[in-house]
Amino acid sequence: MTKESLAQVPDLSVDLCKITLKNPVIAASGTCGFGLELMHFYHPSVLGGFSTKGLTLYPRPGNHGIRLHETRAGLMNSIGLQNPGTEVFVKEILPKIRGLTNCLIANVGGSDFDDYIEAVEMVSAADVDMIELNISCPNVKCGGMAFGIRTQDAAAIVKAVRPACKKPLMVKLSPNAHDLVEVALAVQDEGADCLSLVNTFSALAIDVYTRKPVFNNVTAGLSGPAIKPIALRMTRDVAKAVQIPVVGMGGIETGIDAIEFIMAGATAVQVGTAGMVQPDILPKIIDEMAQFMASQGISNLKEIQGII
Amino acid sequence: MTKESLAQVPDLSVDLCKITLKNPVIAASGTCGFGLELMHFYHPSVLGGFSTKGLTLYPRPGNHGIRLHETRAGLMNSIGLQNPGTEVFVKEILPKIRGLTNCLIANVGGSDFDDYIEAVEMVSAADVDMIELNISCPNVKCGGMAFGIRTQDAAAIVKAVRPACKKPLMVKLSPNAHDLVEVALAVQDEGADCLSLVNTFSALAIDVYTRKPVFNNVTAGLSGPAIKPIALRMTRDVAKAVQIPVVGMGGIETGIDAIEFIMAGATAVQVGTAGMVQPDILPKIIDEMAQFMASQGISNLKEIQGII
Amino acid sequence: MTTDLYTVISNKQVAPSIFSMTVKDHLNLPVQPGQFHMLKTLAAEPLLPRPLSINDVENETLTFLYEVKGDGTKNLAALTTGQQLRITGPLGQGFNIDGIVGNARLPKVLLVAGGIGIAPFKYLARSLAKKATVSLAAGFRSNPYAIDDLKEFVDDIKIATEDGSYGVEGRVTLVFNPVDFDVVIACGPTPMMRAVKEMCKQAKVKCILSMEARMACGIGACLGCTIRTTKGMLRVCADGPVFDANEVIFND
Amino acid sequence: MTTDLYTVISNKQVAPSIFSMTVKDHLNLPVQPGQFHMLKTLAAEPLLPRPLSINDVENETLTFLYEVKGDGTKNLAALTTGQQLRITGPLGQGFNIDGIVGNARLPKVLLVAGGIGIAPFKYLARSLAKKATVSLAAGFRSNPYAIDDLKEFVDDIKIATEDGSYGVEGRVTLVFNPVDFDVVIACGPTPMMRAVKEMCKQAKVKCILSMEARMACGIGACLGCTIRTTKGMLRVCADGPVFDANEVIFND
Ligand SMILES: Cc1cc2nc3c(=O)[nH]c(=O)nc-3n(C[C@H](O)[C@H](O)[C@H](O)COP(=O)(O)OP(=O)(O)OC[C@H]3O[C@@H](n4cnc5c(N)ncnc54)[C@H](O)[C@@H]3O)c2cc1C
Ligand SMILES: Cc1cc2nc3c(=O)[nH]c(=O)nc-3n(C[C@H](O)[C@H](O)[C@H](O)COP(=O)(O)OP(=O)(O)OC[C@H]3O[C@@H](n4cnc5c(N)ncnc54)[C@H](O)[C@@H]3O)c2cc1C
Ligand SMILES: Cc1cc2nc3c(=O)[nH]c(=O)nc-3n(C[C@H](O)[C@H](O)[C@H](O)COP(=O)(O)O)c2cc1C
Ligand SMILES: Cc1cc2nc3c(=O)[nH]c(=O)nc-3n(C[C@H](O)[C@H](O)[C@H](O)COP(=O)(O)O)c2cc1C
Ligand code: FES
Ligand code: FES
Repeated sequence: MTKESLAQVPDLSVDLCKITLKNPVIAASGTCGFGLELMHFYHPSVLGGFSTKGLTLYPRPGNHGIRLHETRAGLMNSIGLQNPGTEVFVKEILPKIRGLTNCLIANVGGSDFDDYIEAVEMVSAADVDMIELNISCPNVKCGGMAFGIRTQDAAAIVKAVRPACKKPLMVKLSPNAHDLVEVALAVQDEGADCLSLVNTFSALAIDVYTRKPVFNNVTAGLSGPAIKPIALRMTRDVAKAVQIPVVGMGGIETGIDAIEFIMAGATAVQVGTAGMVQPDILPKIIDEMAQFMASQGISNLKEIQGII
Repeated sequence: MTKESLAQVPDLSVDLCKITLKNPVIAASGTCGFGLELMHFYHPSVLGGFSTKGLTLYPRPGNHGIRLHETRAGLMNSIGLQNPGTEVFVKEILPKIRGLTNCLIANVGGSDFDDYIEAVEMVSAADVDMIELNISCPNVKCGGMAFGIRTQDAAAIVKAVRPACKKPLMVKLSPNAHDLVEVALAVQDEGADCLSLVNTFSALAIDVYTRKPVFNNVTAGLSGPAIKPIALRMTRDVAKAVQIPVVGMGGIETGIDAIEFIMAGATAVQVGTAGMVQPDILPKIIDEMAQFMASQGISNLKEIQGII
Repeated sequence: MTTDLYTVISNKQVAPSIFSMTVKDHLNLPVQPGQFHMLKTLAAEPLLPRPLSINDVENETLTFLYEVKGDGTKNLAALTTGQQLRITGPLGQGFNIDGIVGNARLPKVLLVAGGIGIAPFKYLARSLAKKATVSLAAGFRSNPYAIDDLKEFVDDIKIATEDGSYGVEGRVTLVFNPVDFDVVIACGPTPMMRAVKEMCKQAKVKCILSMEARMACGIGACLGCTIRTTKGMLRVCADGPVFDANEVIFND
Repeated sequence: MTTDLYTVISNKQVAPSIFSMTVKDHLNLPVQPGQFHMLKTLAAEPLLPRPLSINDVENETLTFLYEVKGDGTKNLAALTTGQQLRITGPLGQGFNIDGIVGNARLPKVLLVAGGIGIAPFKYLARSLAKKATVSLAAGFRSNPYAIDDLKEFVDDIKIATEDGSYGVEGRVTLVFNPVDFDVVIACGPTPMMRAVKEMCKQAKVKCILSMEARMACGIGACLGCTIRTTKGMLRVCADGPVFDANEVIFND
């Protein structure tokens, strides 16, 4: 490659809370395990980073009954934060996955203040790059999304967790929040370093033949292409309102979708459901973003970030 | 048909604010004009009823630029309440369509209290069967959805309009409400006779090549199958909370979808987008509901209404 | 106007990304030139049907000429003989043949096509034949298509290509002068329509445009396909797609 | 394990709503009997790929035997020779042939199939042939299918149909006694699996089950396909689909 053409290779790197991601595409929590399964298809280091399955202080078996249900262009899930707990994560899993990425995001959930604080303390003291505080999981009975609905609850949990968090703190917002922008501002004020959104939408599916909800928990979380237009609107609403970086997600399937989120103000994006539909889609999304940038003469994503 | 088999024909009729609908399928506002276009495909009297395009006191030209945009399993629209105004409706349109249905619902929108009151007064004094108060249109600058977001605003507009409304008052809720159940309860307290939900979700689409939003208004309203799981969840949330009847909608395409809304607590349903995808779908939905009921030994929808 | 499943008789590529699909017209409804149908394959996505003009009506068949642009037309192009699709129509206000011909004996009519805008002109030319002297001015980006189809019904053909590969190099507006005609009828991309309207206005020649807009219902119910006109926001699907150029306001 | 586009060699109906599809195995990855692949046509809907067991592997082809149930399998059934689809695999833990055969000389293995549960048994029987004496007990609602395929590899076949149209009338559990075998391997609907597990437990015969669950990722990443086991919630896609019956807890 000549110097000239090298100069024209678009720069996909972005800075997120002082970490330089080689590109803005992060595998979303809960859809890529702990990163190891990705290795069958590509090395996770080609990604901007990945976010682990939601961790809780104590191991959780997750929910019983049906956990997945397909809808038009969407996926409903009710996994219920099945995970081995933070201790097993730190001692047994982290050493195996530490080398896979330079932006290893530990997604942490909880059901009460003490659990959240202790879990964040333990995980953030370990060799992870960032904590993603999940205050938006609609699939656990006590806690999770409960904290993400009302502004004062969201503020309180972030305030409680912040001193315990030794790494940059990303707070994952719920699209089910009463006033999403207000939550975002409050969470920013309590010391979040960046925000991610959206988690799944609270949704319902009914089996009309058994006359019962499909899921034992009645409701479950909706993700996938169906929600993209709403998630994109929410990403813009929040990015316009806050001063900290925003990581957008919800239904991203293509490089063009990802560019839309960047134009709506996101610094980076996460991809969940689409990576399960086609396991090598994330590297393809990165390629498509690069192609789009090259074709449109965009050398750095900053040129278009928040342009809408 | 013998007496026995007649007796087994499922009864699809439902009572909505003392009006008996021959079946619970209503054509949704804004997607069936004033009912006349339906006549090319079936006579509107086969439906439970239909709701007119949103009417405002003064004629409105609607929005400029692109008004429609397709998303995965969804449709975004930004019509902007183009309509001839309540006076033309009452004098010129109503006489032509009065005979088409025994449940003619006039959908009324507005941008301030006085407009709303005057429009409701004029239309409800005419020969319509019900008023559907649209406090949830995301596509008009001042008003519309603004009233449907915060509980106190929703309560205030219903309180103001109630005395002016001479017919049963159906209030159409916004899925963008901060606290939907709270809005529903407040609206019930202010005298709504029934509720309909959901209107469209505020959503965003970006044309990455022009680096502009697809719609002049930036955001637009998302409808169609994509939103069904969320709309169904919201319908259940509201139906569980209120004492008045609920008319559910959002993405209904089949008789089974409609049955899901009934099981979630709706008394009747509205169908919008699907009727535009296939203009004779509403009668098919009614047939499918009847078939389902027959196959499951359900003789009256009351047996399954709110069973979830 | 009806909605039903139709069976594909043939569906073949006639030029790069241009297809011609003929379906069995089992209902045999009367169709005016300039009317259109909404077409949707049985696939769930894309959600909405796609509007296509009537290219020709003959022997209990309907023919559509279409360019593959996105997923909707891609799905149409994948249909094979014997497969079914949903068609709703005929829709809209087509060309008013009597109005075009008027009282004149053999008035001179020019059809101006931009690219796939040529689609409605075969059936229109067939309908005008013997009632008018019909000329065609057609512009293409590169290789022309669907021209041979029209030869039978058209007295004179002028072609422009943007890359000069055929006919005159440049825009279609280079190859005609409105003053030579009694009526000019145009169908094509917006910039072309705007230019043709302007030329005809200057020349004081009657001009008729077949307009496009994104559609949902296609039957006039949703107000999604409106354009600005001197009579207010009118629906392309129900008030059009054919409009008097004087009515259409382009500065949107 | 990889994900790629594969080309259909043949796709034909072999019984009412049962299809057999063979694709070119251009990657030629090693596949164990009992493993499965995730298949998705190029259509946008349904969103998720569908898991299908390996029915057979031969001459650089992969064969799937499947029942059309909903939209996913309907789309698969519509594929024609030469068309492409996305296949991810091979996935999961298949049958451990060495473990099944053990140290015994020609151990007696029974395969119990319920309906389309017969799919993985052709490749399994082929792999067991000469290492074990293989019997098949297959239950169907009505007409049996895919039996002839297996004759070459199986020493004894017993069939039950619920409507009595063929073989013994009733459930497949009527046509075998676990004590006659060293190992029983079952694949079919949950009630059958539960019954087979119970029979084997009473008879103190080793029992292996190939389980089903709804899947999203198919690779062990989403925890969507778990079942209850004595070792906790395990993933059918990655920890299974083959499980020791003693591990599986059915009372869900
Ligand atoms: C009355 C009428 C008659 C038509 N007749 C024909 C015909 O005979 N032959 C033919 O090939 N085409 C015709 N068209 C255009 C045709 O409907 C569109 O090309 C088609 O809908 C594109 O669908 P798609 O899914 O392939 O592409 P999409 O993916 O929907 O769109 C491809 C690109 O075109 C844009 N686009 C889509 N629809 C429209 C629209 N209606 N107006 C402007 N831009 C749009 C999209 O934004 C996108 O950039 C007609 C349109 C109308 C309104
Ligand atoms: C490891 C594994 C191997 C399989 N191998 C084969 C095979 O070789 N041949 C074959 O025909 N089938 C096989 N199946 C089953 C097959 O995956 C499903 O029949 C298929 O996914 C149905 O998809 P659909 O879109 O046609 O139906 P859908 O519309 O998705 O479903 C039809 C009905 O089946 C139910 N359903 C869907 N998926 C499942 C599931 N995984 N478990 C239980 N109920 C479900 C739905 O709720 C619905 O009632 C296998 C499944 C697994 C998990
Ligand atoms: C199966 C599944 C499991 C998920 N688990 C988690 C989780 O543990 N923690 C979390 O914060 N989000 C979780 N999510 C939400 C995703 O990270 C993401 O926010 C959501 O799916 C929207 O993005 P998408 O449309 O690209 O999937 C999960 C989503 C799915 C589909
Ligand atoms: C093109 C279009 C126009 C609409 N106009 C109105 C309107 O004027 N008033 C109103 O209350 N709702 C309006 N709606 C919302 C629908 O009535 C309905 O609430 C929504 O589309 C969800 O239902 P669906 O998914 O079945 O379409 C409109 C929807 C569409 C798609
Ligand atoms: S497309 Fe609905 S009014 Fe024209
Ligand atoms: S399907 Fe995702 S873990 Fe099994």
